[in-house]
Amino acid sequence: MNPTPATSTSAAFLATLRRDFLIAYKRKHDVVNPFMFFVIVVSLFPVGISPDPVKLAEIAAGVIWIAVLLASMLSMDSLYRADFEDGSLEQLLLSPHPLYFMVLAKNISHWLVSGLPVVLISPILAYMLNLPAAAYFTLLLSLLIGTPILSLLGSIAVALTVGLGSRGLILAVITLPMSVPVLIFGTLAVQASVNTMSPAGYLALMLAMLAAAISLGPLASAAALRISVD
Amino acid sequence: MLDVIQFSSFSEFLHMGGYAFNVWSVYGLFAVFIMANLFLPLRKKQQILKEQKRRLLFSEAADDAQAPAGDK
Amino acid sequence: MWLWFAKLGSPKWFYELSSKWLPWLVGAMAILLSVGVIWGLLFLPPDYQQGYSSRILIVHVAVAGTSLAFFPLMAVAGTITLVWRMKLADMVAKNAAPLGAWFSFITLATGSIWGSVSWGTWWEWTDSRLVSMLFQFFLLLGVISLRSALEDSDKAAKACALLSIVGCINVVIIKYSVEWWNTLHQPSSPVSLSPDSPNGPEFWIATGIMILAVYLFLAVSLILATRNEILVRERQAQWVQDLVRQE
Amino acid sequence: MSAAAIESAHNVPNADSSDGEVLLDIRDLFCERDDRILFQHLNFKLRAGEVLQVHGSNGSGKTTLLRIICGLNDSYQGAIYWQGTEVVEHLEDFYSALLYIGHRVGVSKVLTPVENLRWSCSLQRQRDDAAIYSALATVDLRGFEESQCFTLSAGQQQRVSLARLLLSDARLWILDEPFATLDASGVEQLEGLLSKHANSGGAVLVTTHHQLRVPKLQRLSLG
Repeated sequence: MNPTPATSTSAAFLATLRRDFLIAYKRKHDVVNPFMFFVIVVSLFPVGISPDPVKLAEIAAGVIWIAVLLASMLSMDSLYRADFEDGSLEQLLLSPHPLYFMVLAKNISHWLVSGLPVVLISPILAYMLNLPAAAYFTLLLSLLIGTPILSLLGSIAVALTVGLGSRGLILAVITLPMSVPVLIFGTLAVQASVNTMSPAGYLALMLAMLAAAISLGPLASAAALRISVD
Repeated sequence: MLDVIQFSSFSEFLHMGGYAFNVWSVYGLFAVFIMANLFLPLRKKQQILKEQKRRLLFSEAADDAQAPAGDK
Repeated sequence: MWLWFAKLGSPKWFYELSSKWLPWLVGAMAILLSVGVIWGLLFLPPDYQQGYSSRILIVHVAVAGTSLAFFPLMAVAGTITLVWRMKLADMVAKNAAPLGAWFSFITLATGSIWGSVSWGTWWEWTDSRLVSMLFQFFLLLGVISLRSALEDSDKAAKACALLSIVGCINVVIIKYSVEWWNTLHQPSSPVSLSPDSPNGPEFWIATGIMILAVYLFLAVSLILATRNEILVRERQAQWVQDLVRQE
Repeated sequence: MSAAAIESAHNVPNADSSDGEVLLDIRDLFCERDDRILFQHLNFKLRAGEVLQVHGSNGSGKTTLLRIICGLNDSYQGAIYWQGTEVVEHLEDFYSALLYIGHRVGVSKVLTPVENLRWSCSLQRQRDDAAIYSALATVDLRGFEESQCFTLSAGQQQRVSLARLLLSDARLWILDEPFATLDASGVEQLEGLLSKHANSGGAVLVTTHHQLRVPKLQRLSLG
């Protein structure tokens, strides 16, 4: 009965990724609800503020970014909850592989199913809000870089609160202030494009933040999960 | 400069060169802030000690009541 | 070194040491505070631009400067909690969060009272310092609400420790990004919006004394709150019971 | 209470069955929760071929002990050794050899038994689908392989987790109340699994109120 070598970490990483896709596929409402939330919130702004295209164009970037922020925060709730309740999270913590990669796999699959659709639909909503066409590409790019940062940050907060019964508001209080830098650079990049300036500097800064978030975020989430599953 | 009081009368002092409301509200807020954060912990300490003393007295009384019964 | 560290971690040792130190700290704080306040209110010459409203700044700058110490303090305490599992560090961190929220709130309040004179408005989004202080305030509220939501005190200690470390990194990033954001949204008017357009050496000496006084106040009130926490958490310990009997 | 814990620690017969290799060695474990000492000076050894049943009343810290050994709970003092080296220093080796089933059995309700087992195998040792299907057949879940787990009963979900025992080659099994939701045939089957695992050189740490019928059973009582 020699302990045979465990599966490679990359195999475990891929298996976790595949498992989370499968769960997302079977629990479609977890994926669809944040997406619908995003679309609905954005379409409330013209009604609440003004249908005037000039005014809308001015606030378009900010409105889309804030709606993305809220949708991302709401979708995070499903990241660890079911796994915590059925004990799969314990199994993940007890796997012989570095927890960093397991958490990263969960974050990636979660972003792909809940963050990416929001990013992809954003140009249509940008059109509805009369954002100047020159800024579409930058908007898409800034969301593409920014939403994974939001997911990685949110993951820490969700991991810290996973054992709590009701945590919708506490999650907001923890995550929203932390998202401020992403919001600032995301909207600045889009505004720069609107004003026909180069957004490259802001996007580069966001890429730097993404690099930091990818390397540190899962570590913090892993530590938080070890604290919460006690 | 340092040894010169800037005001010739008390009412001028209160007036603060026209910024009375702002200056006095800031210093008032500051005073309340400091007093509150010094006296509230002290009051809480008294409450904690009072509560724990009560607990101790009652648990000791209970021990004393039980002790003779246990000896018999 | 390690013996000293282990000793420092003992609540009893801290309680006894702080009993000895407190009178000195309180005395120094009282002297510095009175010097600062009396100087500020009576002797400080009016600023040529701002008049006597510059006296607000002595208090505002001192409280604001001290508020910045809270996240680093909590992050250090959090690291000690997570790595060495020292109970005392968590007792300090637990009380630092609400105190920090108070400091941030007073900074915002005094800042906006000063702003009502200097800017003609109570709130100004173009002042990056106040805006990042607002977000620091929110982050501290997050730590406080996480602490109150978690019932298990051991789990709450570790979770808040981690959140404080993440929050400390975040506060720095927020500070710089808000500053950046601000330089791009600066209005065209050339009025200086910086709250410390200086007014000569007396102003800075008075401010320095005040900063020292407020730091001492932070130490005193944190020590007082931590001592209460020790009395509650160590109530089963013999020395606490002896102390309670003596009272 | 503390005295009882010391005494019970000596109850574990370590000297008489010294033939097996010492797999798990617990030294001077201390755990306190909410100002209450759950256990202190707890020492025991678990050798290859042994099944150790932990008993104690509710709240005596059985689950806590198991979770401490697994590394899920770190509020303890003392040392845990796996095959002679301290667990915290070689966590990866220990986790390669550990299979834990807790109160929450680790079976996702939206996935099917096969999908669940594929994932849990991928974390430790890859098994092909044939092995997974045959393991599910062994635990009497034939026909349920492709149904989502929320359509299964609690006992059947427990059986899915038992199939992990069949598929894993972990040397140490730590099982927290594995008999709770099983029916008579399930209990018998699990007892068979435990005996077989012990006979082939493995070790089992189990909490249950059930009277275990396995050879070389050791007992440890808490509280």
